[in-house]
Amino acid sequence: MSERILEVTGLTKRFGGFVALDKVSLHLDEGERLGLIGPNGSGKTTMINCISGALINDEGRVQFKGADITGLKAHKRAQLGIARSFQVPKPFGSMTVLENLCIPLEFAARGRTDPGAVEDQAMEILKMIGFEDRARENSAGLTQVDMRKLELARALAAKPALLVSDEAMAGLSASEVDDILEILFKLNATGVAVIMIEHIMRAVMRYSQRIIVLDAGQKIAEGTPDEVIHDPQVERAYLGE
Amino acid sequence: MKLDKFWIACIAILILGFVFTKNADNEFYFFTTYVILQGLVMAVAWNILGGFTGYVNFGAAGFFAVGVYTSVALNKAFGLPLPVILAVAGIIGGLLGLGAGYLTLRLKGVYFAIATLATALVIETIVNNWKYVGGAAGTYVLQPKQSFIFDNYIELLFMLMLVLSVAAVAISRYLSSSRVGKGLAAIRDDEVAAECMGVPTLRLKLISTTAMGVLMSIAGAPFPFFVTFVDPVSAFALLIAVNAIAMPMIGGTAYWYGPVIGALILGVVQETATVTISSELNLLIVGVLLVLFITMAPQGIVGVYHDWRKKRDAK
Amino acid sequence: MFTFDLLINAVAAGLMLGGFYAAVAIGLSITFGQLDIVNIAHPTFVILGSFVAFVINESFGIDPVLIGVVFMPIFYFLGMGLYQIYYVSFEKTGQESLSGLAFFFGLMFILEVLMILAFGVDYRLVSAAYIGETLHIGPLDLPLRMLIPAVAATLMTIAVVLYMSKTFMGKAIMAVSQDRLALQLMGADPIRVKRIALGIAIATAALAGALLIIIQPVEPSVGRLYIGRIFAIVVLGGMGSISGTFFAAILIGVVESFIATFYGPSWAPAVGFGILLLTLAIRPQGLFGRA
Amino acid sequence: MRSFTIRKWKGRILASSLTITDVEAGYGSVRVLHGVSITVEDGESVVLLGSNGNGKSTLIKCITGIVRPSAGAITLDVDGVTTDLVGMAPQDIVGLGIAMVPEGRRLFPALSVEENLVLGAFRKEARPMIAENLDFVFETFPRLKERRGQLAGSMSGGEQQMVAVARALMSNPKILLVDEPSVGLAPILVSQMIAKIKELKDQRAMTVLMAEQNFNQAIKIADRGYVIVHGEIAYEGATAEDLSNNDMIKEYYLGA
Repeated sequence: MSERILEVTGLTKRFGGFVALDKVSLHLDEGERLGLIGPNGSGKTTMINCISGALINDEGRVQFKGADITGLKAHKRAQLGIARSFQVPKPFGSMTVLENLCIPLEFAARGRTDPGAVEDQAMEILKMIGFEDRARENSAGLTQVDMRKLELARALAAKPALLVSDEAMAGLSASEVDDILEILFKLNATGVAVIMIEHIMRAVMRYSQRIIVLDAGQKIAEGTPDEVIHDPQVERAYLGE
Repeated sequence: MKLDKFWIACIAILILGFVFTKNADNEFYFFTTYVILQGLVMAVAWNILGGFTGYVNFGAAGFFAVGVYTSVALNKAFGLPLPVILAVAGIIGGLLGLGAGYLTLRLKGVYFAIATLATALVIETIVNNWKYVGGAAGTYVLQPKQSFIFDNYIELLFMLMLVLSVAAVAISRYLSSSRVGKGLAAIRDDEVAAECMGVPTLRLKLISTTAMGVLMSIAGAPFPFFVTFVDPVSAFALLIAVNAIAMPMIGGTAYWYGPVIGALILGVVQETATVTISSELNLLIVGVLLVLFITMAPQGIVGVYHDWRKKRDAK
Repeated sequence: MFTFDLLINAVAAGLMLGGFYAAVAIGLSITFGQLDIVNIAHPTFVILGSFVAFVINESFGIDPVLIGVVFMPIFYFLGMGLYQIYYVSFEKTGQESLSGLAFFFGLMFILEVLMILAFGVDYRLVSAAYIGETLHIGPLDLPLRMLIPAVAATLMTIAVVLYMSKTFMGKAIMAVSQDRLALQLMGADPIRVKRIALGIAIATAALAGALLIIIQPVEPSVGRLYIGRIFAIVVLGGMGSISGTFFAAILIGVVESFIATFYGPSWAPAVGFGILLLTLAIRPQGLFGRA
Repeated sequence: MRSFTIRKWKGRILASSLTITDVEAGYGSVRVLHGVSITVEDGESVVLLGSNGNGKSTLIKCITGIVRPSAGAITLDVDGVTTDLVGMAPQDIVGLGIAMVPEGRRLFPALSVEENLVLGAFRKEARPMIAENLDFVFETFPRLKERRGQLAGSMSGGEQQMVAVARALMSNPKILLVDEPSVGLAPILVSQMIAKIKELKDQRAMTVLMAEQNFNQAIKIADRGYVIVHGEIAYEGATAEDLSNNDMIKEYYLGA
């Protein structure tokens, strides 16, 4: 029986008069793979901002591993084990790939890292995702797919219990999408729970055990990929009325 | 602790400086070096915030003057010994830096820079109206009679500024290579990503602004005894604010040794220009160099050197 | 002593001072507010305008206001050239914010020192028949050396407001920082729009400088006193709203005048900076902001 | 030089069409379009369909010069004169009579509705007709006339979309590109907006190319259309019926 790792209850977030999220609840079990989908502007990114602490929700609660983390700052949440990757990669541009990984290892994962040099651990993570040959390269000069890999490697270096992946595959070619998927599967195999936000349906459907569909700030469907696809409400959200 | 090259160099510099005071007679050398070193401390301090953290401070002269006038006031009121004055100046400068750190919560980039400029000018107005420390007219400060183990007071001030320089460089070097320094670099590269990677951004920024404030204020504290007559024009001198920015920018802001190189080169050029040509031209040189480096070589001398080495290695 | 006469004279002096401040701030309102270019050297261009007025007034005895107006086109081209340098060096490579700031900081010194080299650090004056004359209306004293700059500045503000609201280019200038791409989709070249905008901004400095030297004697570093003041006015005025800038300028002028009358002139410079700091800390969008 | 040739066409434009051949494009090293070819003939309404992130918007952006294709050709034919659009700046392409209603509307939020509209007439050819065009859009969208003095940023989403469409019309375009008009609009407004675009197209004899993920609304105005999946044309529907009767559509959208 796996434990509840994340529990979001009645979360509401407004921007001025605009309600980006309206009393949305979701939960995630340890090691689970959850897909979060919905048309543009449905509130997906706002949701993960509220989970990772980049935004603080107006109403509702966010619990992580049974503790209430609503209102906690983003770096505290990262230290507790919530990692995220960004839709538009945000590498630390003055640093090498390896140094990029040292930041979460030394800050987010501090106290949870294994003994031994931080750089060795960073190197191990790079090896795991097949990225070790880029370790000494400057991160600002990477290609797009490599930047996405770096995003994931860096999130991994935070030694998270939960990874929120924000459109890690947008704009990549089919084979590159498969590369990223493989990394995300590997990651999940180490016991990390994953919330995946993605527009590339093929990828979300393949990856997710369960899918939640948002539309206009509300949860309109939840279930297995197969259930969700055949949900008439989802069809309406995507194809229109 | 094993002594590495850096600490050996520091000790060697301090010893050399001391030997210098025992052998050189011409006070001119001490005056000149003091000015260069004062610029160096300011540049190194500026770079902790501007170079490592990415927040530009236009109000360097304000922080410097806080040290200057803390010193003037304490000396006049209690006649405290110099070390105590330095300590108090450091604390006040640090508090001001801490305040500037909280400003970063609301003000990013350009607005932060303008706010620091405004802060400096508010301090200037207050000083202009503070009669006790001489107001706009200025005040005389007497150098203490005894000069410790030195032959005269300027030698003592020179040695003090040398120690401060070494300390500032050591602090800056420590900050840049430590965990704190990595966190600061992450903030400079991308503050949002840094926060999400567990970097306590606010705390580190506060450390950065406070260290900057302490160092700048301490750099100003001996100034009244150095010039013996202080007025707002000299304490808030334009050159201090420009040099604090120009020296790191010209040397290179990404590494701890960038501002040191910039300060030494620009300092020597300036002192030479002041003596041989004129002090106005000196300002012009700083301005032109600053603009040239910003437009042509934004990474400074250190950056140019690194590029050159990379190219050479590639061949 | 607080008397009614003192009060209305303080208000009148403040209004005139504020009117003049608008002339200095309007250029920055365009550059900083509309173009996101932090031209910290703007006051130095104003001083340049003062020295142009000084030199020509001394040599030919021409009225300083007229000199200011005549030199506006020349400053306009200066501003266009400046934008071109700024664009190529910073905007194109995407490092405009901090490097650009340092660039103008350096430019400020270069200009200032060049003026020191050319004119020295002495205060310079212009001469005109009306300087020294005062208009008396009841208890009200209106020195012409204040009144004329205030009127000229107000006329210039009106002209800029009309240009901004009535012409295609003016509207494009208002729009360019809001959405550069959308402006391209309207068929306008944003680089050309910005070049013209900075040209206009620097052109206003020519007249503002001439007005300044009518009000008070000028030396090269006087400009620095205006940095905080005009940034305060522009931020307070809501970043780029020309009419907002004008009212903010009047407000600062009146407050400064009160402080100078009732507390002493040496505290007046802190008003601008103090208000600026407060605004930045409490309401960064300004008092007269449109949005 | 370009504006010189445009002036020659003014007033006697007969036909305008777009031909896009093997376009590849992306952002930085992200490749979004992998060899896309489409045509838009004079007077047609063509829709680009497909769910988010598949490249519809990127294709529209390539046409207006916002994104520069790394390969392929985009040509505009006006009255027998062919212009290669690749490499031209957006403002010059707009100058040729192509207007775009961008995704997310991209109004100038701190300008009034009327100021936004007037800016739409910035291009030289549109300026002489500004009064009649303004009358026309106010007639079409009476709501905008009521709110002409209001700041565009303070309007509701539906009203903002009206301003965006009206603003594009102010440039007197021959070809209207519409990028995701449904984003952020309530379903009822989406349907109204799309009907309006259809109406406008007929009134002003424009050529329309629209990228829209809302399939069921988009095909209402389509003469024909394309489904883009993962940067490639997955399906080309020669008629609207062709598209709506295709049982693969759901698969294209949801990847089932």
